Formats: sequence, C-alpha cells, structure tokens
Amino acid sequence: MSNDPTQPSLIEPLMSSSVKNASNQSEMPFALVQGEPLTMIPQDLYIPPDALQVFLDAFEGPLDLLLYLIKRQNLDVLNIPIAMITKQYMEYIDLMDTMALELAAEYLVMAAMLAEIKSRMLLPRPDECSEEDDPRAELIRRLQEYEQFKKAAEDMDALDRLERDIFLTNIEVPNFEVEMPLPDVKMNDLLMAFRDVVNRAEQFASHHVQREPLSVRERMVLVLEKLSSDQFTSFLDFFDVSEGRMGVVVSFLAILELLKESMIELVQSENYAPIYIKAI
Amino acid sequence: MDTEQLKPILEALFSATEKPLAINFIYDLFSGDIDQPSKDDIRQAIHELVEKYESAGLELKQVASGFRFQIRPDYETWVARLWDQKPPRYSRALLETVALIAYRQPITRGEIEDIRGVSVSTNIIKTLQEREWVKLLGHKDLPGKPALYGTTKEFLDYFNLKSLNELPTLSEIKDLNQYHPELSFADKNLN
Amino acid sequence: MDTEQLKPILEALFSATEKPLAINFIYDLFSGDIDQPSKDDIRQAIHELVEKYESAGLELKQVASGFRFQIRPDYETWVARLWDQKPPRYSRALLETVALIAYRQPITRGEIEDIRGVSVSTNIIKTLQEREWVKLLGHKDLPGKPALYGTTKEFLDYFNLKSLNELPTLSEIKDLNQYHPELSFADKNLN
Repeated sequence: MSNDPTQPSLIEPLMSSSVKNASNQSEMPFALVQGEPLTMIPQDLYIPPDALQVFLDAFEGPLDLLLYLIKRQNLDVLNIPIAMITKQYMEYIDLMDTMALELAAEYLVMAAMLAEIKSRMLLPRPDECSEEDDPRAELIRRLQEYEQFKKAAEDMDALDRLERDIFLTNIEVPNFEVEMPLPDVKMNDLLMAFRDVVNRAEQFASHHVQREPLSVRERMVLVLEKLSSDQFTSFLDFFDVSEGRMGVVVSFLAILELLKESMIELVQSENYAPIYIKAI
Repeated sequence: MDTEQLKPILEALFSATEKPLAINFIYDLFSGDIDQPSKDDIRQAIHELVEKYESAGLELKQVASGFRFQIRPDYETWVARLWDQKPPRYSRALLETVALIAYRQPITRGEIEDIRGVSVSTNIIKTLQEREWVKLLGHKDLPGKPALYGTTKEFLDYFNLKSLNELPTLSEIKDLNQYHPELSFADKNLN
Repeated sequence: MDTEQLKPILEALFSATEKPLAINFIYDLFSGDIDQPSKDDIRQAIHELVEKYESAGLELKQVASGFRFQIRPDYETWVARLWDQKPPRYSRALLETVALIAYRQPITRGEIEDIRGVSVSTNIIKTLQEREWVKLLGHKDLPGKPALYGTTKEFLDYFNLKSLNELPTLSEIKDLNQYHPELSFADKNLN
C-alpha cells in the first residue's frame, strides 16, 4: 500500500458528490495520522489506505458515522433521504471490509437496520400515514439523542477545567513547628494494591506480569544506577566474585534482561576485546 | 472574632490546601475556641475575600465542595510557561460517556451504550472512577442488577462548577412534530 | 506592559509554584512577547505586591533565590488544625503505581499504564519522586526514550525492608488471607 496521491481514488464515487459542501465540515474534529494532524476528513480526495483505520477510529460508532454522512450532505437529520444515506453507509462498510479492517459489530447492526428501513420505505404506504408509521422515526430519534450528547461532550470539553485552564495554587508553607504530615502507607495496602492490579491485568489477558525473581529486578536497578549515560563501564565491573556463584548468575541475568529490554547497550570493539556497558 | 481578624486566617487556610473547603468544615476548625466565629461570620469574610481578589491573578472560587484559591484562567498562558508538561486530553469516548452520566444520572452502562450506539470500554468507566469523577450509585432492579453511575463533587470541582445546574444546557431536540411526513416522503431518492 | 497589567500575572505565577522566582527568571518568561516588561517594571510590580499583601494571611517574601508567596507564620495554629482534620491519604492509583514500580523495576510509565489499563497521571509520579520513594534510573531505547523508574533506599527504609527480596512474591500475596497480624492485614482503612 502506498500513499501515492496519483493512485486512483478508492472512494471517489462516494466522495465526489459532496465537494461543494466542504465548508460545512470545518468544525468537525478529526484525528492524527502518524503524528500529522488531519484537520478534516478528506471529502473528495483519495484516503491513503493506511489512514482508513484512523478514519474509522475518528468515529465514535455507527451513529457518529451516520451523523457525519448526513451533515456532509448538509441534510437535516429530521429529513434523511434514507436510500442515499444507506448507500453511502454501505459503501463505507464494504470498503472497510475489503481493507480487512476490524469492523465493530455495531457497524454491521446499523447496516442491517438501514437496509430494513429502506426496504420498508419501498413498500406502498397508506394515504394517511402518521409519523409513527415512518420507519425512520426510531433511527431519527436515536440520531438526535446521540447528536445531543455529542454536542454536550464538546461543550463540556470547552469548559474551563483544572490542569488545562485553571491551576490550583501551590503556596509555600514556611518552617512551621507543625509539619504537614505525609500520608502513611501500610505494607499491607501496598501488597493488596499489587495483587489487585495483577489480578485485573490477568483478567484482560494479553499482559501477564512476568515473574522474574526480585533479586534479578533489584540487580537490574543496581546496574542502571552504576551506569552513567555518557560513560562506558566495563562489563566485569558488574561482577563481584565475593558474592559467589549465585551473585554472579544474578548479575548476568540482570544484564541480559536489561539488554533484551533495550535499557542498556553492550559494546565490544573486536573479538575477545573487553566488553563495555553503556546506558541508553 | 470579627471578620477583619477572620479574613487573614481564611487566606492562610485556603493557601495551605488545594482541596476546596466548605463553610461547615471551616466552622468546625474553630470549634472549642472561645471566640469561635459563627457560620455567618465565615460566610461574610469569604464574601469579602472573593471581592478582594476580584482583580487579582488568583481568585477565591466556589465549586461544588466548597471554596478554593485558584489561578484565574485569564493568566493561564503565563503560568503554563512555568511547566513544560502538556495538560491531559480526554478522548471523545470518555467525554461522551461522562456527559451522559452527568446529564442522565443515575444511568447504567447499557443505557450509555444504547445512546452512543457502541459499547463502552471498561477502561473508560475505570478511568472515570479512578479520577473520582464517577461513582457507583447503586444497582438497577433488572436482570443482572446493572450498576447505576452518577457524577461526584470532584467532577464538578474539576470543571469549575458549583452544581450540575451550571453544566451547559443540552441542545434542544427538535420536536418530531415539526416534521411533515408529506414533505419528506416526497423524497425521490429511493432507488 | 505596565505595572498594573503585570501585577495579576505575577500573582498568578507566584501562586502557581512553591519555588521562589528570581527577577531574571520572570523576565525571561516574557521573552519574545511584544510587550515584554523591563526588569525594573517587574521589580516595581513585585514591590507593590509585597505591600498589597502586608496584612494578608499570605505574604510575598524574598528568599535567597527569589520571591515566593508563603503562608504568614502568624496563622500556623489554624493551618495545623487543617491538617489534623484532613489527614492526607494516597489514592488507589498511587499505591498501585508504586507497587508496580517496586515489583517490576526498572519500568516505564507506559508499561505501568499497559498493566493498569488506565493512564498514570504525572502528579502521581511527581508525588512519588517528591516523597523520595521513586527515582529515575535511566531511559529505554525506544522512540521518545521513555524514562525508567525504580524504587529508592528510602522506600525500603519506610517499609522496613533490607532489600527488595524481602517483598513477598506474587504467589505468596495471592495466598495471603485477610488476617495476617504481622503484616497488619486486619487493616482495611484504605480504598
């Protein structure tokens, strides 16, 4: 896959109808593609294939994508031309499917719902139909409700808030006789916190907290402490024969682990030359 | 103790802690003192302090859990130069979730998911609870007894608000009655 | 920028940090601004602020490395009561973070976040460093060269440990019951 802009547009047929509405799009938030800000979703241009995931990520779900499609056409939510929107929505879904992007089930449920509404609208309607009979009513209600909270979230983001707009005061307490006490922590609290966090991590699989013996971990820290980043320290300096075989093994394991984790660099100028360790 | 004596003490108290202090809490600090000020005295002193700092770089501000000194947002630009760290940004998913909890509390996770149209990740709920913006209010009497969530005073404190009433009002949902079936059904886009 | 405009900005700066700010440092903060104040302007504004706070609960005080706001010692009694009333506590997030640093050091903030599933606020790391329980060990050879953290000797001393080896292993913790007097397991006052 390449980002070559001359490559023919994958989704041009879908996008081309909306070029004229570009201005209407400016306030929609978008995302970062590989660190580069994309201020708006491309309207008529080619979307680089590897940006598609980002494109999908830019939406908070099928309702958000639908709202986007509706706004882009400058349409009123209350008056969705269901066929057109369904067609566009399905093109996105197909495209994502072709790109083998992991598509959340919610998007497919929405696709089914749109198809159902469309089919019902194709059926002949009785002359006097009430709005409850409009198969779009439920979808419209959901879109409106979602839009309302999407706006509420934006408004909330704009409120003055701590850490960004408001800072708390941090005023020196001079040497009073009474010192501000520091929180007290019981060993038990620390252990339970560790147990809980490990249990939780295990529930969510993928991360298991490795169990190197703490002696190796501790030695890793000692090795790092001994290193300074601008100097090379001899490999041999990290072994103390007076610690016996176990001590040497622990040091060796610690250095291997540090190397594996990219926390140190090993340098040797030629075969059998002294080995040096350097901090990153 | 009169208001004039009380004011510098309150200034010292507010300077000593980042936590907002409630009138009742301050009142209790003086309990046992011969010249314990009344709650009205404290209220009056705070009122005068709020005015005193009206044009200063810091302000005495009332938020949900009490009063606190804070730096006036107007001067954020200069203060930010003191530090190089960027303020935390919150994802849309998190903001939409907390907005729903704030406006619709008590609310279950399922109800949030219904409105947002996507599942709400456990991490978001956990982050919100850890930040103490959201708390468990109880359980709904439904199969599975789903948890009911609501926002906390800390949430309001963070967003510089005294109460939920100060949240921006929800945009109005256009009444479905405004919508004329005969017009929209004229839609010729069915193909 | 005249003194009147400068004063609230200086108030904001001095309230934002406990560190004394030197005139030169403040002057540099404005560098690049079109209306950068002169050092004399800054000196004058500080002078006026010192007077302004003469009878307040906090004072603008000159110390060796510059000026800072500090609480006036006359109000010590009340400030001390504040701390008696609100003994400080660490959050669950902080405890989990320091526990992970203890057991998994050297560890980056990103790794802690991966395991905890939520982001770790800068304040937590800062608090742990200020408490001298956690220190910077170096950097990892990854994009952004993330900092590696580990625990300190002070951390071991606080928990009365001679070395990290004395920490129970994970499987030992998992086997532990609620009651384990020598580890004060009966203590449930956190969380």
